[in-house]
Amino acid sequence: MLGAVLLLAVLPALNRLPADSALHVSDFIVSVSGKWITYAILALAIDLAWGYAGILSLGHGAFFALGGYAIGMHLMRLIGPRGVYGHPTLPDFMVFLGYKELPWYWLGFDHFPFAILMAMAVPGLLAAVVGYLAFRSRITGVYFSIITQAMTYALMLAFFRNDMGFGGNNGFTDFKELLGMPLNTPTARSALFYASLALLVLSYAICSRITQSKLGRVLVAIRDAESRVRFLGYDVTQHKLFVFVLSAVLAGLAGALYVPQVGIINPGEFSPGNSIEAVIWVAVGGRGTLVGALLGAFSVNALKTWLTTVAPDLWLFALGGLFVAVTLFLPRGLIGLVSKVTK
Amino acid sequence: MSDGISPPLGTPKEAAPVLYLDGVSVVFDGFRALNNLSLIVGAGELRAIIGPNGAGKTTMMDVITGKTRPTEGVVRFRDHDLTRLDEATIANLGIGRKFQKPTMFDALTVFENLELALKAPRGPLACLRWALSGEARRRIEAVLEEVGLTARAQDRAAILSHGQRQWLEIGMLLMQDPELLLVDEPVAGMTDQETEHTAALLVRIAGKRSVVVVEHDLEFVRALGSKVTVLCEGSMLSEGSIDHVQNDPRVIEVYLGR
Amino acid sequence: QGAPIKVGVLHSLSGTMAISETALRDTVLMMVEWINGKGGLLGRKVEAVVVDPASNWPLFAEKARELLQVHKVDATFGCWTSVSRKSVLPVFEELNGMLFYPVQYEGEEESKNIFYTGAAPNQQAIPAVEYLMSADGGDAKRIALLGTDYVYPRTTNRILRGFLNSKGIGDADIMEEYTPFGHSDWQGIVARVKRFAGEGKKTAIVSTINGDANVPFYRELGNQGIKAEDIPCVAFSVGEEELAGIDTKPLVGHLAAWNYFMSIKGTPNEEFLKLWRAYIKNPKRVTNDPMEATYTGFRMWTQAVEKAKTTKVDEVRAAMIGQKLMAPCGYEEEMLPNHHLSKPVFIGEVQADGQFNIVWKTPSVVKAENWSPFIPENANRKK
Amino acid sequence: MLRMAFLLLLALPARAQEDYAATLPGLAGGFGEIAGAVERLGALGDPRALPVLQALQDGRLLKTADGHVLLPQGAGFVDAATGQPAEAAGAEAVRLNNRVRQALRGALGRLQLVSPDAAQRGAAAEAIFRSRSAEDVPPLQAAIAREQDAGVRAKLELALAAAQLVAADPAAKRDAIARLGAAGTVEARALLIEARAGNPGEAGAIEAAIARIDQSLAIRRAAETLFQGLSLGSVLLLAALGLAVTFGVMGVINMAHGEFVMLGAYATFAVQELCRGIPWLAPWSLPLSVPAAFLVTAACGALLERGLIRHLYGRPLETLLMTFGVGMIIQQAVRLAFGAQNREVISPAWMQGTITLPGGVAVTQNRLWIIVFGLLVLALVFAAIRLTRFGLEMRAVVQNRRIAATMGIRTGRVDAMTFAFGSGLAGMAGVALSQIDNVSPNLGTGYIIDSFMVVVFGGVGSLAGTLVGALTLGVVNKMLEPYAGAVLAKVFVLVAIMLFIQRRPKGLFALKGRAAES
Amino acid sequence: MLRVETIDLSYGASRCLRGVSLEADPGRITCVLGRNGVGKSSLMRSIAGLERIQGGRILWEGKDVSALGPADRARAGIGYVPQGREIFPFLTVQENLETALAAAPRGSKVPEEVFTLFPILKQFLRRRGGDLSGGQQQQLAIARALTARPRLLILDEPTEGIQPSVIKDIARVIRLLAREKNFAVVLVEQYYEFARELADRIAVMVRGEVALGGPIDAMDDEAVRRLLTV
Ligand SMILES: Nc1ncnc2c1ncn2[C@@H]1O[C@H](COP(=O)(O)OP(=O)(O)OP(=O)(O)O)[C@@H](O)[C@H]1O
Ligand SMILES: Nc1ncnc2c1ncn2[C@@H]1O[C@H](COP(=O)(O)OP(=O)(O)OP(=O)(O)O)[C@@H](O)[C@H]1O
Ligand SMILES: NC(N)=O
Ligand SMILES: [Mg+2]
Ligand SMILES: [Mg+2]
Repeated sequence: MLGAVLLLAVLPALNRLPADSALHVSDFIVSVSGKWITYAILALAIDLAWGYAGILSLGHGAFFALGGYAIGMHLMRLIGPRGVYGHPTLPDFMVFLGYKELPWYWLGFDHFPFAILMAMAVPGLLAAVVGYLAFRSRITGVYFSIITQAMTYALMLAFFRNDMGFGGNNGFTDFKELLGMPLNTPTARSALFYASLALLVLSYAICSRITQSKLGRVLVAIRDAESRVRFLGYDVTQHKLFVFVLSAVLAGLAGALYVPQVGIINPGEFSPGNSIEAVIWVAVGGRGTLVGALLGAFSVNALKTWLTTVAPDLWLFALGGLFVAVTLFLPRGLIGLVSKVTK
Repeated sequence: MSDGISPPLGTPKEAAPVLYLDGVSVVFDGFRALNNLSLIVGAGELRAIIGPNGAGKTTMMDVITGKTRPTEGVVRFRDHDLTRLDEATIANLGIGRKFQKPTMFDALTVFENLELALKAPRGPLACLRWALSGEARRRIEAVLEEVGLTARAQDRAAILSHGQRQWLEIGMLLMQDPELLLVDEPVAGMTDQETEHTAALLVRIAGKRSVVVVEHDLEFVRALGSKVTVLCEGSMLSEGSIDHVQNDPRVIEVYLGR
Repeated sequence: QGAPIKVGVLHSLSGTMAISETALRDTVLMMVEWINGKGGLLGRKVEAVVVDPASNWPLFAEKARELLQVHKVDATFGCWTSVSRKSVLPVFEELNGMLFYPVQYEGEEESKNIFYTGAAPNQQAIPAVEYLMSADGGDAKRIALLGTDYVYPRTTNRILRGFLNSKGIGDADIMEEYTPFGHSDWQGIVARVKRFAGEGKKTAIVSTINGDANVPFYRELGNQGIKAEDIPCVAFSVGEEELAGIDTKPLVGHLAAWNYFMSIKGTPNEEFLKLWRAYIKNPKRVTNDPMEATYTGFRMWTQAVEKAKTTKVDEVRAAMIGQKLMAPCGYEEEMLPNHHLSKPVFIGEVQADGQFNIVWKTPSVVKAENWSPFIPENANRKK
Repeated sequence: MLRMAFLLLLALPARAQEDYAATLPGLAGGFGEIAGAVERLGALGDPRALPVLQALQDGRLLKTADGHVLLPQGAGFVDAATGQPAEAAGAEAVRLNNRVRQALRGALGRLQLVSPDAAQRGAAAEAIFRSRSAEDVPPLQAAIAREQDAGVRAKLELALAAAQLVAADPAAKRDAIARLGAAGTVEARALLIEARAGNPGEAGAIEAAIARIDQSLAIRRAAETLFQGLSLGSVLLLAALGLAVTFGVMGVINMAHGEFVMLGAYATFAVQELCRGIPWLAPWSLPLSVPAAFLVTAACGALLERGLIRHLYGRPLETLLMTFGVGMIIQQAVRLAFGAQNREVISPAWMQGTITLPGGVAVTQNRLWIIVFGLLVLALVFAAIRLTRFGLEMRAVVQNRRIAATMGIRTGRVDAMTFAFGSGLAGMAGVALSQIDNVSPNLGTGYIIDSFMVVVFGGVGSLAGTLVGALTLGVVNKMLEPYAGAVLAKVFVLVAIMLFIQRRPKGLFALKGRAAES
Repeated sequence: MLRVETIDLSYGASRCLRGVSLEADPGRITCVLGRNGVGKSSLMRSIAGLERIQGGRILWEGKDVSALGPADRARAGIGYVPQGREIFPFLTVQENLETALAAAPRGSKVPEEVFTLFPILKQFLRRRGGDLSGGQQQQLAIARALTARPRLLILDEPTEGIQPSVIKDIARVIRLLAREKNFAVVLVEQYYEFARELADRIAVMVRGEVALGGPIDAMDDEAVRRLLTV
């Protein structure tokens, strides 16, 4: 883990090397690996809930997206009068859709701290409500998975609606700056890269602290025999809610770092397929081990980036085949393979 | 005799009841699993419950631990109305249970199973901060010794044999250190020697705690030396010493056989 | 012989948009083959770099970056939906790339790094509605605006509402309804349109329904017996390619407005069709408007490269403006300084064989107005 | 036909004959002229006009560069004006647009009022209803007088009312208003609204008639909404039934389920293409597709189960992920094999159009059949699971695979057959969906979430739950749609399900009792 | 007859059965005894075909069945009552019993004598197996195995959780099946008294091996008891 972090940490530096140097890393790699790091945080969040507590959320992409929307709203507000219509407060899409004033829920997003707070609070709150209702009624297993899938699907449909005031299908794009940095510069990109890396390390620390504590063992116990845990006197709802909300907050933060790096946030991020894919990263890497989640997120995404270019017609076969092969032959994921090989 | 610590034979009438069931009925789709059942267990009492298969013994434990809500009747533990509380709250009041079918956490080791059962603050943050003290470790090791699983402490519970699982269940119950122990068929699948061991263990505990044991093994029940309640078709059929119930013709008819 | 000139192909080959976009990938590849057959460009071979952004908008941005930074393409042909274009736009601007966007869209945009070879609203939507309101088009007095819920239909319909209002059709005579992408159950909406039409004025439907949702929509129109002579429906996103998946017999007489139809007569189109048939080798495959726009864009780009004698983006961009081409639609199109084309507009009627019968056309090309006068906010737009 | 027309001609005054000839060149002009000519030809009452107009409607009427109009006759053409054979070389078809079509309908209607064919007379009545004018009153009255067929007669009466509404006679007009009001159709309502402006004197009567129509329309609309809901529900039911088996019974979360539905639709397409060349078979292609799609997808399902899924029993969430990968592969394979474009599946005549139920409730035939089909498939599944030995073994194997084997049950075969059965059901759903949706590689993606919602909402493992769940979701969705719009309606329904599940965590028809808790 | 010849079984690295041999003849009752975790159930599962043995072989009626799966062994006449009941929780009592008819000819019915033995089952035919009490489930598990009319009956602690009168009935039936119907019976028991009363032969297992075995009459009670205690 440490090695991997170090390797990632020097990426932007390697990028500064002359292009013909053997160690040179292209701009492109730097910019996509920043994005992969945010994916890795999402994977970590999913693994905490699924791998340990057995809460398989098929809607974690929603928390990621909500975090992204929060920061996206901030970025939109920062555009200010630089939009094509020159409106001092309204983003362009609102102008040409005929909005006269900013909807109330856009207020405050011109402040960065508020936006970051919302990037955590909104996913956290949603997770708290959905989780509380579900856990309290003892909705478990696939029922919970499908409920969360419905949640993200409903959000997707809702955000697609132009009338929601979130830019509909297009979402937000064409951001200009963040914290005074113009976004389309290498400096901004490495800053975001390091911010993501820092969050990754922090999330990893939090997750491993949890999984190694007795709380981690309670979660595993809940995963295996939820009702038995209750008879031992543990309030299962509380424990599940704790990890689920934490996991959602991490996902939200990951989303907040993702959006300025990819330059767009739109309802497609809520699509159930995205959430499933994120779960697959975890499964491919190795569910129930934190390193596995990271490994999965990086390897699947790197493979996808590579294959969609070298085999644009066939990459779905390769990726689909990988999912099949890993679940079939590597029940403990790539990490299982790694530990087998090193043994 | 009435200091509430040493276990008396039979219920000391003067001791405040720990567990109080009155007129409890449980109906499943029209079938009365419990039928107007009343039962009082005093502090420090050891009580054996026997009765035909399907008499409602396990259902009674379900009612006490909050797993099943009674259709009617009163269920009290000290001053608490158990019919309104959930399982975790009831457990935290000090009621521990060993299940008829052993259930534990397969992915955890035997040691960790016991650690989870150990009486300690149960909230998520408390669990996060929890560190295994020397004292706690010693208690776990003592229980491991007691249930004969010391050698298996680091094995995952999943690979235990049926009898070993029974013992682990008992161990977890001991770790909880409850006021009231509900023990459902503890010696099923144990050898004769283990059965004796278990009986002695329960008798020892009963001094400080109240214990309700369900069993079909009458040798074991005899070894407990406690008052015996016979359930049948959801209500009490007979009550008294083991010799008394064993000679009760109704008990012979429905339960013991000729 | 220098190093090959690279062109990026940024069209979804999987996911929901593959239905429409794969044909455009084929068109670009056909044009690459064509130019190489003519000895290449500036004496160099042209090479296509095909990537699959998989109908995933952030992936579009990533792939655009990859094309520009890793493959160093000189020009890119790609995108279909507006959101995919919006997603790559900052990347093209940051890295100073050049994108040819071949699909009709809502306007309200202008980037120095993008050439828009599809129609702006005034080159498709407005003429179509004018036609519906003419005697030939059936004298429509009530209009149902049905669309997929996203920015292109929303904006187009906003423009149309402004236009209709300016022609004396009040809001009471306009119905507007949106459905999600891939909507498949049109029973209720078609029934509501029927009811809307039952108010005693000649009614027409203007459809900005996109992609997959069209097949079930037209089936429902047919099954609920909405005949073109009673309630004609004019579509802006239904072309030959879409009709290939529909049994068109019940739909004869319904309309589409485009800047190109496969059934157009004349040498330029014949050449285009010949090229396509030779390339695709499947007699059933049709051509459509975005394909023609791709073709036109590609040809104009080669002309501009030849004029600039380099593939450098800045020089080619300068050379692009004013490029003229006799396009397959049979008119000479010109790249305007606003990076849009001048184009003719045609109205075609669906025929039983899945082709369009042209019933109306503009007398000459129309210049693109990407900033619509019917959007009042455009008045105080920064120039 | 043409000869008869010429015989009738003898009875006509000469001026009309000249008019006929003078009007014809108009058909060679622009759309406006054509429409004018058509209207005149219809009004002339010249029987020679009928074949001309029919040829025009069928797109077989030709025009020459010098303005002659040629009519197909036998293998060749005749000049429509003279009846003399003419050379068709260089002539092109007279084209139509909607304006011409509209004129044609009216004109043909007037001419066909005397047709011996009842269906044609009925169509004529409807045509006149739509393009009515005051001149239509006398011929309609004559037609009603000689009409024998009650159905056609009713249509003629309605057309007459429509014509009288625009005629001058105030008494007839009042009568017409009342009759239109009684007709209770949207079309009648439109006529009345149109007439309202021009007849201030009749405003009261017109309002009353409209109110009457509105009342019956409201009832009909409610019935139609219910039908739409049931129809949507039956689509959901079909899509979910396969899942009710693979997920509900076997506990396998098959994310490739949608792809099996899609394969079923492609099987329908393939059967259609195979039957295309064989004329007597072609009309049967859709019914034939049902077993074909079932077999194809069942075989794929068996293959998937034996090859992959069986290694993952007891790990339901892994199956979810694995089948997601399989779904990606199937989808892309179909895309490469058949192309990314939609495939055209033609509906047989009995699946097209609307039928009107008693009370004027109009329902589309394809939807009606799909409801019937959905219920049939449900009955099939019920019988298979509850009434057969196979069903028992299937359920036993799922609950305890190892112990089922020690009972002598060949668990491998049962697993494969169960999964094949579920997949086959998905294929059958694909046949139905090919009739209302795109046949494209993405077809299945749109249904997978809804189907899972149906199964979960109804209660996993309960067929009754699946049925009630599907129909409830369908009807509620359609009831909300007019108020909330299609998107919000769906969002509301999803949220409602999520809240509902709180109350009944295991669905509408949950398994209860001890067995369900452990 | 059943001959288990020096079979080995390991779970991963840990060996569970080491060269275990066992015989069971028609008309005879063989009883396997041993402390918790010595491998009794593993041996039974191996005979029923639920574990893949790594060494030795299992002969049934003269044929080597080691390579057959559990279903084929069931069809060859081996009936199995697993430890811990393992009834089908969501099937009704009736359906639970019918699963055992998998190899029987079409239209076969659950034999009536099953209900004479366990009258409670007749009463609860339509109740789901999972809703029964523990002892009722155990009765159901035995009844289910009998429904298949096996020639070899393996019972893994069948009296666990059953009321005394029914235990007596079960003992009677086991004896009856062996003596009159000529079943071969293999019985795992913890309860030595019960075993003594029924068994013709016994085998006492210690740590994956048969430490002591032979006809019951030849057994030294004390020696057996010693092996059953620590
Ligand atoms: N959910 C349920 N639905 C229907 N009947 C039930 C349900 N739960 C329990 N029963 C019935 O209630 C009765 C009492 O069961 P219970 O498990 O309490 O018996 P028990 O006394 O513990 O028997 P045993 O000694 O066999 O364990 C049984 O007949 C059982 O079948
Ligand atoms: N799946 C498994 N993986 C690893 N070890 C196992 C597994 N199953 C059983 N064991 C171990 O094998 C040994 C024998 O188990 P088995 O269940 O056969 O014992 P048993 O003699 O039947 O005991 P009991 O009387 O408790 O039922 C035990 O030590 C157990 O822990
Ligand atoms: N630009 C479009 N048609 O989305
Ligand atoms: Mg019990
Ligand atoms: Mg055992």
